[in-house]
Amino acid sequence: MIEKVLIANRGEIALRVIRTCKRLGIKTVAVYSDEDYDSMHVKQASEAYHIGEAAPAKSYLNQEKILETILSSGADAIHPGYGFLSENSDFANTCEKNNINFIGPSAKSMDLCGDKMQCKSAMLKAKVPTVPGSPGLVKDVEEALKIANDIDYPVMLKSIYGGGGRGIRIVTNDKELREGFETVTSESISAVGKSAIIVEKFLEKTRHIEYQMCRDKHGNAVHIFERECSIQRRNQKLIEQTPSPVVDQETRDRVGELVVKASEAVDYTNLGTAEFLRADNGEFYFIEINARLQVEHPISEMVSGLDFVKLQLDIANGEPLPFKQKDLKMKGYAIECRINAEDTFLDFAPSTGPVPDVTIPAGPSVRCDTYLYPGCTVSPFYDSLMAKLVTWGQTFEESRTRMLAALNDFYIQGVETSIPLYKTILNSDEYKNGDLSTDFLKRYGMIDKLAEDLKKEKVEKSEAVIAAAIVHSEYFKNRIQNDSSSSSNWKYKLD
Amino acid sequence: MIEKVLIANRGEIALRVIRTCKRLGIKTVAVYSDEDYDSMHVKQASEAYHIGEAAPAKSYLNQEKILETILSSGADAIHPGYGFLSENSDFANTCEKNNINFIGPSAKSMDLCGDKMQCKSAMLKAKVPTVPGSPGLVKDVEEALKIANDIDYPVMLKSIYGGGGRGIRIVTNDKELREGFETVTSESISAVGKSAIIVEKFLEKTRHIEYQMCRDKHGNAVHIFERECSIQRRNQKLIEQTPSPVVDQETRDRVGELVVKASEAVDYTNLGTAEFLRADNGEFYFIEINARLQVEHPISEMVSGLDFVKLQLDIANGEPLPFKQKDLKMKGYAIECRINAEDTFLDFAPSTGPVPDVTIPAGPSVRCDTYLYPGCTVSPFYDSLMAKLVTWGQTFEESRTRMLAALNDFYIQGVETSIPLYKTILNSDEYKNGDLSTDFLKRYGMIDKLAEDLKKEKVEKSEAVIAAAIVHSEYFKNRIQNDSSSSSNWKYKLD
Amino acid sequence: MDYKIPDIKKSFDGKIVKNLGNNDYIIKINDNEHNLKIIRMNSGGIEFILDQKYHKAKYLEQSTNEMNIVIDNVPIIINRHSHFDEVVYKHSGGAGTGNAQLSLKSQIPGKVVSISVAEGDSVRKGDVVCTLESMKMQVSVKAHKDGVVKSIKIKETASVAKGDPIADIE
Amino acid sequence: MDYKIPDIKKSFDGKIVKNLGNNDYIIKINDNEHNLKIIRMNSGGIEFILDQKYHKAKYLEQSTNEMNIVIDNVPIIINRHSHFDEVVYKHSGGAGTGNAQLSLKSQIPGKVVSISVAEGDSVRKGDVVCTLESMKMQVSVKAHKDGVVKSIKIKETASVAKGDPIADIE
Repeated sequence: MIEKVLIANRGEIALRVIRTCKRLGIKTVAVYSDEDYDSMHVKQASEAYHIGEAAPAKSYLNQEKILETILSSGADAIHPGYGFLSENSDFANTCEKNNINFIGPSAKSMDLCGDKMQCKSAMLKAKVPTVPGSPGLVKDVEEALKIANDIDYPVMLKSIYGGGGRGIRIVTNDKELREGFETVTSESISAVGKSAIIVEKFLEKTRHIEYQMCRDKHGNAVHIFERECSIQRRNQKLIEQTPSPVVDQETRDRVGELVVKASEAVDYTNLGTAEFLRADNGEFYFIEINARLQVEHPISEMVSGLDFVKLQLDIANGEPLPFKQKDLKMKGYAIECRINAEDTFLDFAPSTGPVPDVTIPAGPSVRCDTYLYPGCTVSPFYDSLMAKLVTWGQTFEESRTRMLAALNDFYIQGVETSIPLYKTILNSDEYKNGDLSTDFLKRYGMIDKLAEDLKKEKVEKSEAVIAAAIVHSEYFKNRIQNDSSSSSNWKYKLD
Repeated sequence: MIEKVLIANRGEIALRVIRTCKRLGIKTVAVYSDEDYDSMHVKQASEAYHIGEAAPAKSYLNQEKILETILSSGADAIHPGYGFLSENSDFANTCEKNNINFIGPSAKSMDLCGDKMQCKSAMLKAKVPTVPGSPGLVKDVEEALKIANDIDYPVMLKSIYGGGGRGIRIVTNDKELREGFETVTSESISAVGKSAIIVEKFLEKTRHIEYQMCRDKHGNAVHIFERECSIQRRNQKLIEQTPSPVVDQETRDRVGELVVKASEAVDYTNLGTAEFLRADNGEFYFIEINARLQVEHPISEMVSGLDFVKLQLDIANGEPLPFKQKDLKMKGYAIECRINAEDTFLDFAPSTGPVPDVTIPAGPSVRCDTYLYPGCTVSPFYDSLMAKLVTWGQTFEESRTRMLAALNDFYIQGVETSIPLYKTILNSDEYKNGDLSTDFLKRYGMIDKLAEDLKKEKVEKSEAVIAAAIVHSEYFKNRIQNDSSSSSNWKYKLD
Repeated sequence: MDYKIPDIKKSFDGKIVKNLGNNDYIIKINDNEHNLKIIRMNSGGIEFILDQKYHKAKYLEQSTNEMNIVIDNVPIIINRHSHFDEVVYKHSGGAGTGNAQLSLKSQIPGKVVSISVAEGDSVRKGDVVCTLESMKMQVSVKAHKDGVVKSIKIKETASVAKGDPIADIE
Repeated sequence: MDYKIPDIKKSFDGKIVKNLGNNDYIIKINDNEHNLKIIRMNSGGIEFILDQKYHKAKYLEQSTNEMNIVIDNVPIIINRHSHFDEVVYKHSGGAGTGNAQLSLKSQIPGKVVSISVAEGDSVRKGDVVCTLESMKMQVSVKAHKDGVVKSIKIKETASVAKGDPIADIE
């Protein structure tokens, strides 16, 4: 039985883990870098150990130091959170060797999930559909042509050494493919000195829909429904919701069965996520497994009523799942907004610095997981996620309006945030109608809409803000012009 | 359709109503007394009107002024909250006459619920069991004897003009009854000049269990499960929970059917509460109807997933209930602690004054409805309820441990609170085992246990607090003794 | 006083018209009068009810010409034409004639942000002697006459009260 | 320094043993040494890590002998034997001999809570001249010699810096 967990992470996810442990009477060990001595996870844990400098490589990624801290603190388990060491199979392996309960899949399973090619072929073997295309690298243009004609154009040629848009070409016929093959090869060689091409069906207006996987050490597996995470920027999720507006019960069950197969195919244990692309025609294609607790897990907690961290601990303790698939019922609707420290108008550039004041939203069916407190600092060393704001409703409309009210209540002074963008999105007809896709922001010009909304807001608030300015100015004028006796008109003393 | 609601109340219940209205796009009108210009409900409402002096009679109970404000603000409906005018049938009547939608039962139904004798006979007619005893006043000792032998001893003799323990006697046989009848009569006469006696079965170790009633204007009625509110002081509820540990599904359905009958018997519309005493042998006896939204409504919201204020608005708008009894499923467990400003060790005497600092608990499945904010004041003019702290869990244990964690996080500076008592109660075996009764505090010596717990807590914290004291003292000594240059040992500047 | 909000074309002429007592005021913005009740105020912000509607504003950094205000969680920058420097200058005696007083005194309480002169410096009437921060605004204090700075009575980061001497100028 | 917590029998002898720099200290409570790292501190409270465990304390009203501290949300009253008044007295020159200085100066920065003498009053060495509040503690400032209060240099509610004159006593 796990009695003391070291949390090899920081920020809101460390707090999330601490909260459940606290409730269960399990001791928690926080670790912190030079940058984090004043962070919330240090304050909330049963114990806190300093592990190094601000740069992640010198602290949160420092495997030896973390292992040393596990051993010296007497922790019997480690929770990796997400990011940092969470999907590092070397580290998982080290923990296994040292008899430390790593709360997550086995190192072996993690390895398999991490190797995209190997994982894909495991899925094909298990008859879990992946994006149509070459099973691996294509050896020449003729093979590429054959595959393209098998899966139908348009297809995407992609050098696995490319990245950032380089070494990728979408082609719509044989002629374009022949040309494209050469271009991609030469682009990739000129950029990184080598080329290895795969062919994949090009899908338009896709949705990102993922499933919560859950499998115990005895091989009992369930899925805990889907999450739609189509609203993204630069391939990073911004807003997630469950249920997906395009997943009905039949689809949920059907794809859910594939998810169970997928978890078996890689011998996955504990909680994980199977990510799918959903084409506009309704087909689901497996993309990859995230071998850890996901940022957006709270929306699944809300509709399932489960505490996922408790579930992780129970599975890590070797307990069999306390439910079967049929026992799991989805209840209501949940939305999560990732509150990032970033400037929407500067191409989502990170915005960091001190936060002198913050107001955290609350209320029925509102949950805000955050490390923010008045006087804290958003560090440039770590990722920009400051808070996960989650709301639940009996209907989608209820969860949406609750989220809007909560976003309005959320105030973070000192850094730019994604809050205004989310208000614009949640108020848009496209969002209300569930017309989602991974290019949602561009497709519907959300950033321009945001600019308009901000202008409208200024106009709405103009009288009030002028009133505030008048009082400030008049009081100040009064302070200069009059002697102290006549300034007693002003009840309030200003320093 | 209701578009603008005046909330004739203050404190957390006004905020509760505002929150749902905001989400639904319904405008809200707050009213406030001299004491409340700085209160949270003023800040959160769309509009706020001053209505008079601090004393309730001069403001929140001032019917003319409130009516005038409804009319001048253009509100089309009024929500009375609880307390104040919420069960005043004159005021409900005035609203009806002025075509203002009073969110609650009709004045006529409210009248009937308010008259305990009339209400009891309506229940008897509808075959809803009430506490066995005389149907009304007994005319002489012979009638009392007959009834006592019908319902079995022990019985309670009660003068309806008594109160505060006077004019009440518990008797266990005919002889005692004859003597008691005389004593009660003379006590009552000597105290208030008249006597009128009723006979009731004396029930020991009773539980207070109530049901949420819900009936629309078309006569569709359901119950939304029970709440157990047995933990009380001076007949006022402190901790409520649902489900009750002694109500199984069969009992829930059976008593629930009686509740539907009860709501029909008094032609009740909107949400209300039917209160029962549950005898130790499992029998339920109707006591009274609370013709309003109840303080403890959030626990029922949590297990039903419903928003009761929205439901109230929909019913007031004349909409038929969107569900039938069979659609309502109870999910999980919820507990509410009423966070009062009171000193447990001074017989729960109110504790009022400024609150310079407050920390509101939050987290998954934690809800805190409160008017507190740092810098607010707990007024001596109004009731002592500062916050309703509510937690949900998939199991009772989950809701209990979440509540304990939330109570630990709750900090209110400046006034005494009931928080420490609740920690003691929730940690007790008696509470964990569901061994509840209206005399719970006395029966299990909870106040003595609290005193012990506080002492233990002090011992646990002693090293930490001494450390804090040392730093304070040493810094101060340093400040006196050394010149400014050597005090640079101290990085932190103290004013 | 005139105010401008960037992105909004019209400008706002605003002033307090009447003090009704009990923290109630009538203010005028352009042609419309409004009731304003101050609930709470300090240099960091204000809470008020404007025509039956509560608002909360935070005053972030302010200069004499630009105000940075967060109103109901919405950040807005306002430009204003205040002439505060001149008013301070006038009241410190600078605008008067034949004023022979030795001490340049502070007309406002505030914190010394910077000192622009050293003892022994020659200054001309109107030269900036120091900058004070008060109510999150920075205001220049200017010499009230020509002369030599005989002594400086303030220190950077120190607080000065209204009427406190800033420097002796002979 | 000695500390007592009502309801707890044993008393606590506590002191800072060593300053390790970087806000790390070793303190000793009775016979045990502890590591203490100060995260944040001001007159209202302190956040610190004591032997790997974070704590947050608020300093509420303090007098020289009684401290009212909320530690991790738990309010605790502590009695201490501090002798701060005497230390202040000594450092203001009161305990010295033949000190002929005119000014009674403040040995601590603080806010003037009350003034116990008027100009023209005769005072004896050791008489309380005023009470200052500093770090939420009230400390008496006592006359450093016999004499007549010639002038009082402070006002109630005003702040004084360390070394500021409080009164001239001749």
